[in-house]
Amino acid sequence: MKTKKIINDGANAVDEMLEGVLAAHSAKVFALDHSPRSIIARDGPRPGKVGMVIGGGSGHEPSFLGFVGKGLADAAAIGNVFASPPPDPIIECTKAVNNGAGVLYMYGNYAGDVMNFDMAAEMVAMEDIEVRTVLTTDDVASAPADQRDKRRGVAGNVFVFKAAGAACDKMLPIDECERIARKANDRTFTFGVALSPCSLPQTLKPNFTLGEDEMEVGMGIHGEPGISKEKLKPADAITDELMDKILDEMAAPKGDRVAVIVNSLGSTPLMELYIMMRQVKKRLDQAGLALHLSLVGNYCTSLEMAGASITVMHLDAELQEMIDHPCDCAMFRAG
Amino acid sequence: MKTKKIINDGANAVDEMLEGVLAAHSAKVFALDHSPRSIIARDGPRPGKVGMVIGGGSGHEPSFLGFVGKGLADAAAIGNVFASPPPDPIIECTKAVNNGAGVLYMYGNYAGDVMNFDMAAEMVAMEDIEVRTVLTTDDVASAPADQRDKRRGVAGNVFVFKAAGAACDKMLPIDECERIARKANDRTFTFGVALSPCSLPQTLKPNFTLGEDEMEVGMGIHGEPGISKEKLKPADAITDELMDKILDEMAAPKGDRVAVIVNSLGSTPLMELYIMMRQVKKRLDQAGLALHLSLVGNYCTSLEMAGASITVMHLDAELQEMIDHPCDCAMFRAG
Amino acid sequence: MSEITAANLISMFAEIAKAMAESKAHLCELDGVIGDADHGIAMDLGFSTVATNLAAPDITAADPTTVFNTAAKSFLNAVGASSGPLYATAFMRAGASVKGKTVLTASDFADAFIAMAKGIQDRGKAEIGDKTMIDAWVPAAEAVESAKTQGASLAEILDKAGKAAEAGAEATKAMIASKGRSARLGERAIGHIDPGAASTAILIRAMGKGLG
Amino acid sequence: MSEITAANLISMFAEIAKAMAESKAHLCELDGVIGDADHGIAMDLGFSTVATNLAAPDITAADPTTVFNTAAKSFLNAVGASSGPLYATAFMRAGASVKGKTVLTASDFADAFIAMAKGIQDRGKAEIGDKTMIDAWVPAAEAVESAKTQGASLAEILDKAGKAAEAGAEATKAMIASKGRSARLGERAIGHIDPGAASTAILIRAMGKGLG
Ligand SMILES: Nc1ncnc2c1ncn2[C@@H]1O[C@H](COP(=O)(O)OP(=O)(O)O)[C@@H](O)[C@H]1O
Ligand SMILES: Nc1ncnc2c1ncn2[C@@H]1O[C@H](COP(=O)(O)OP(=O)(O)O)[C@@H](O)[C@H]1O
Ligand SMILES: [Mg+2]
Ligand SMILES: [Mg+2]
Ligand SMILES: [Mg+2]
Ligand SMILES: [Mg+2]
Repeated sequence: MKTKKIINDGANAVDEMLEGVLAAHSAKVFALDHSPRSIIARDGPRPGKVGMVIGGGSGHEPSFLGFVGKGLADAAAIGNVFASPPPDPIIECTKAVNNGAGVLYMYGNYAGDVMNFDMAAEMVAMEDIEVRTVLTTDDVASAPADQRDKRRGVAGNVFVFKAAGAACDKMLPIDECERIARKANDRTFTFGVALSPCSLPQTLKPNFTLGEDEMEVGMGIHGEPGISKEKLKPADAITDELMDKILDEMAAPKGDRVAVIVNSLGSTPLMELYIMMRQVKKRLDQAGLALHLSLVGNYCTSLEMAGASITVMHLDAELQEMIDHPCDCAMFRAG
Repeated sequence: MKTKKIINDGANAVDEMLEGVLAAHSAKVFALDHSPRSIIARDGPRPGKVGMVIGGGSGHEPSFLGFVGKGLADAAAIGNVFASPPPDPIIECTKAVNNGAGVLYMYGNYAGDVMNFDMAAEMVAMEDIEVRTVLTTDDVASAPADQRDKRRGVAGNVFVFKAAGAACDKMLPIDECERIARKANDRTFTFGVALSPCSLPQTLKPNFTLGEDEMEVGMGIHGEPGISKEKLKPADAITDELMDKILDEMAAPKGDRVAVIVNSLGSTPLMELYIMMRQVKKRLDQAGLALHLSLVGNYCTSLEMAGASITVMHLDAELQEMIDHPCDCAMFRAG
Repeated sequence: MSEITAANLISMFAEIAKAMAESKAHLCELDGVIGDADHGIAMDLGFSTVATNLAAPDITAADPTTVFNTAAKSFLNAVGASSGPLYATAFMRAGASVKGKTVLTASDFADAFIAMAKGIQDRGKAEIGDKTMIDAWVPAAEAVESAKTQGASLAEILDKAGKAAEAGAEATKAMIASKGRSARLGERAIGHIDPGAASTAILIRAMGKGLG
Repeated sequence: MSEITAANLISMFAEIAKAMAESKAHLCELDGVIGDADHGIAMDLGFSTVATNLAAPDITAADPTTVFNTAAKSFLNAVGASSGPLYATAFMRAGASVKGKTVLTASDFADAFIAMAKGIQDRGKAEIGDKTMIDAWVPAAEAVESAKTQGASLAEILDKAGKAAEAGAEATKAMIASKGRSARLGERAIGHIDPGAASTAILIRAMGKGLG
């Protein structure tokens, strides 16, 4: 049985999606003529500003291209579904947003992305563009706490990118932008569960299987298996399991402030996310943490996968300022 | 087989969702102490302003409660899943937003909503609150064009509410607010398809069945059957079928401007919506119509139903001004 | 039962609640075909709330009108939807028709029943043949009327009403809807029983049982 | 085949493209278990693009290095992902190793093959036992090396390479991954073949067929 999707030829899904994005959001973003998978902010890159290039595979919308715009990323390099972009569009993004102050690469920590972005960085270095790379590693499910650099980047991207994008928008020098980006990543924690699979547009076949009453704890945003399969539990119990781990790792002192994302992996609707949000708030209250800001909805998806993740960012005064900084992107406005 | 959902007891889903919404968006909205299903904008109701009350069943999030806020609705009355709210929360909303300039009721044209809102209107009339009611009837699938008043209100709500909310926010008198609301509705057309069903949280059973390769054209946002079952077609063909009908009814002269919503019914991801958007733009170009604004995403959903709808609003100078007017709601910011 | 007290009415609503709980899945299924699949949920939730509110200790001393009014308000606020205002209006009218009485005769109850059907018609403005619960309520009310005229017992009256409602519900199968959610379905509604008509028949049967 | 021309290499890539098209679903399935289910799509898309670009009329006059470099760039830009940089590096290294030659001997090709394996190791920094395509490439390169030393024919060399790669791929079943997407899986990866190792074996077999 094939998954039903509103697509034409699955092989063209990414390029056709991009055409639609450009049609809908031409006021905010454009694609480079000579590199149609390089999406650039109309308002953002400017003299003296550190350029910020994000990117990754498609299928995670609004990540990554939806976060291109004033106050956030200057450009996104777009890959095939669940596949890192090759170096070329990354290089073209880099050149398009380089204004002499250096360029920050930010993306999730996946082998493919690392290889492709590193190749791009090597090549633009030959043209004397200074590139700094900050990988996001917010997924607590993907490696033990003492191997943080092995972890994947998932929905926490949104906060980490947002903080870094604000630093760039405030015209801070590249050292500062990099420092803030790293701090944002260090203080951001995500954990999620998947309830049902998604299908790639080219195959229309579910990319994994789960029993009728099972959920996958720690599922990756490409359907990579997680930590364990468990019996589906009530929303409060799921939220507790995720928050236990996050709060434990975050170890935030009472009175501190946090920002939260309750993120749908694709098909889990707002009703369920807000039911989780209710329990997130209870847990924060119990931990004596103040909820500064919440995003609830589709932020980092896996096509139509069912499930959700919780992200908590442990704020300090600086990160709070960055998170509150306005941004105006194709698919995301804040501040 | 039961649908997997992240919920606790399905019977509490709506109230728990509301708690989560209030936790996440306490800066924007609050619930009345004595009527927890009456959600009120913190910034909105003010002396001399026409109050605007929207409402309907739950399960359509971000409709309706997500559209409460400065510049849009002043209050939403919340019903059970797919069920109109009873008169009580509507009455309480009305009293909370009444500032002596009258109150506008706006909601989709469904038998249940009409009966409940009418009962509420009768009761507040006894307290000398002037109520005007404008039903949304944008769903072209739900009755022939010459029986417009029999049509349902679906995703076009967003534009119609937005226009009316802007009129109220501009402190126009109730006659003007009503006139603009009616004009907005008259010029808004929605048509959609469903690819797979949703399940009510209380039953966890799919609320209709569709064959493996079928889609339901004109499906209602509660899973009410539509015009016809058809074989699933490519995205461009689906979009053409929807746009043919919309453009035909709209009969807009070349050079006019339109606003568009490509709306997910729940689980259809952004990739598919933007693929549709691409073809919408082509059709508008062919018709000589300028795309003034596009919303692509989850605006009026049916829990986790798969499918999408296209809404086109035929702008004139006045409606364009209303659509561009800023609003700042719990789940929607624009302008 | 020759005289109906408030307590009997409370038992009647408890019986209705039981019947709706049992029919919940079935009514949702019927509604799934031509509506939004929630009618069983609405009826179950509505009548279980009615039964709970009528089990409150301060109700026991109430008169029939108070029981009907409490039922009306409870049902309305728990349910909303289409069924909320329809049933709420029915029970309010029943309450009004027996106003001032502490016990009801079979004939009083028949009048209350007829007032209920009238209330639903007034609220929903549906006609016979529109494929709504009216197609069960109207023949049932007619059966009640003629049985009353013939001086039938309460049990006989309600049995005839139940039969008429069941036949009416069955007859909706052949109809095209023109009110409610299924009004947009056209010919596709043919062959399917209207869920509200089906719940009406169940309700009337449970009335008979509860007052039996 | 004792001498390999650019045209032969072009046929070889066509053969690889054919094999990957046939194995697309199988490779996606393998990747679905421990990765993100797209490896077959990447390999099919990558090599079909390579084959298309190598079928362009202006390529026919090219030397082996140009063929390898064109393959590298085409594959990389079509695919991205993990496999893009890995295979692109492999083909670039192969191109570099035969630089200046217009026809290749079996020994030249063996050197190119060994350079490919080395390139993938350099790019991905994976070790034997990490449960990646390296577990197929390294034993295959060793087999090529020893066959070459023994003066084996091209057909023999590639047959030994294919056998070694197949055995290497099979051996990944027993491994815990420590590179790539499945590195997070721990013990749950045991029992499943690494998709990249599987595609490596298919690729090497197709090389043999294409140059046979
Ligand atoms: N105007 C009306 N008059 C009488 N009955 C109606 C009317 N509209 C709807 N109904 C009845 O209501 C039933 C549906 O009730 P329910 O499913 O609880 O509400 P909703 O349609 O709001 O989901 C229909 O089957 C029909 O019998
Ligand atoms: N660092 C690495 N070194 C060698 N091979 C690797 C490395 N990382 C991943 N691979 C190989 O890539 C394969 C997956 O490729 P593919 O599915 O195309 O890319 P992605 O993992 O980006 O989806 C793995 O099965 C593994 O053999
Ligand atoms: Mg991939
Ligand atoms: Mg309903
Ligand atoms: Mg219903
Ligand atoms: Mg893969």
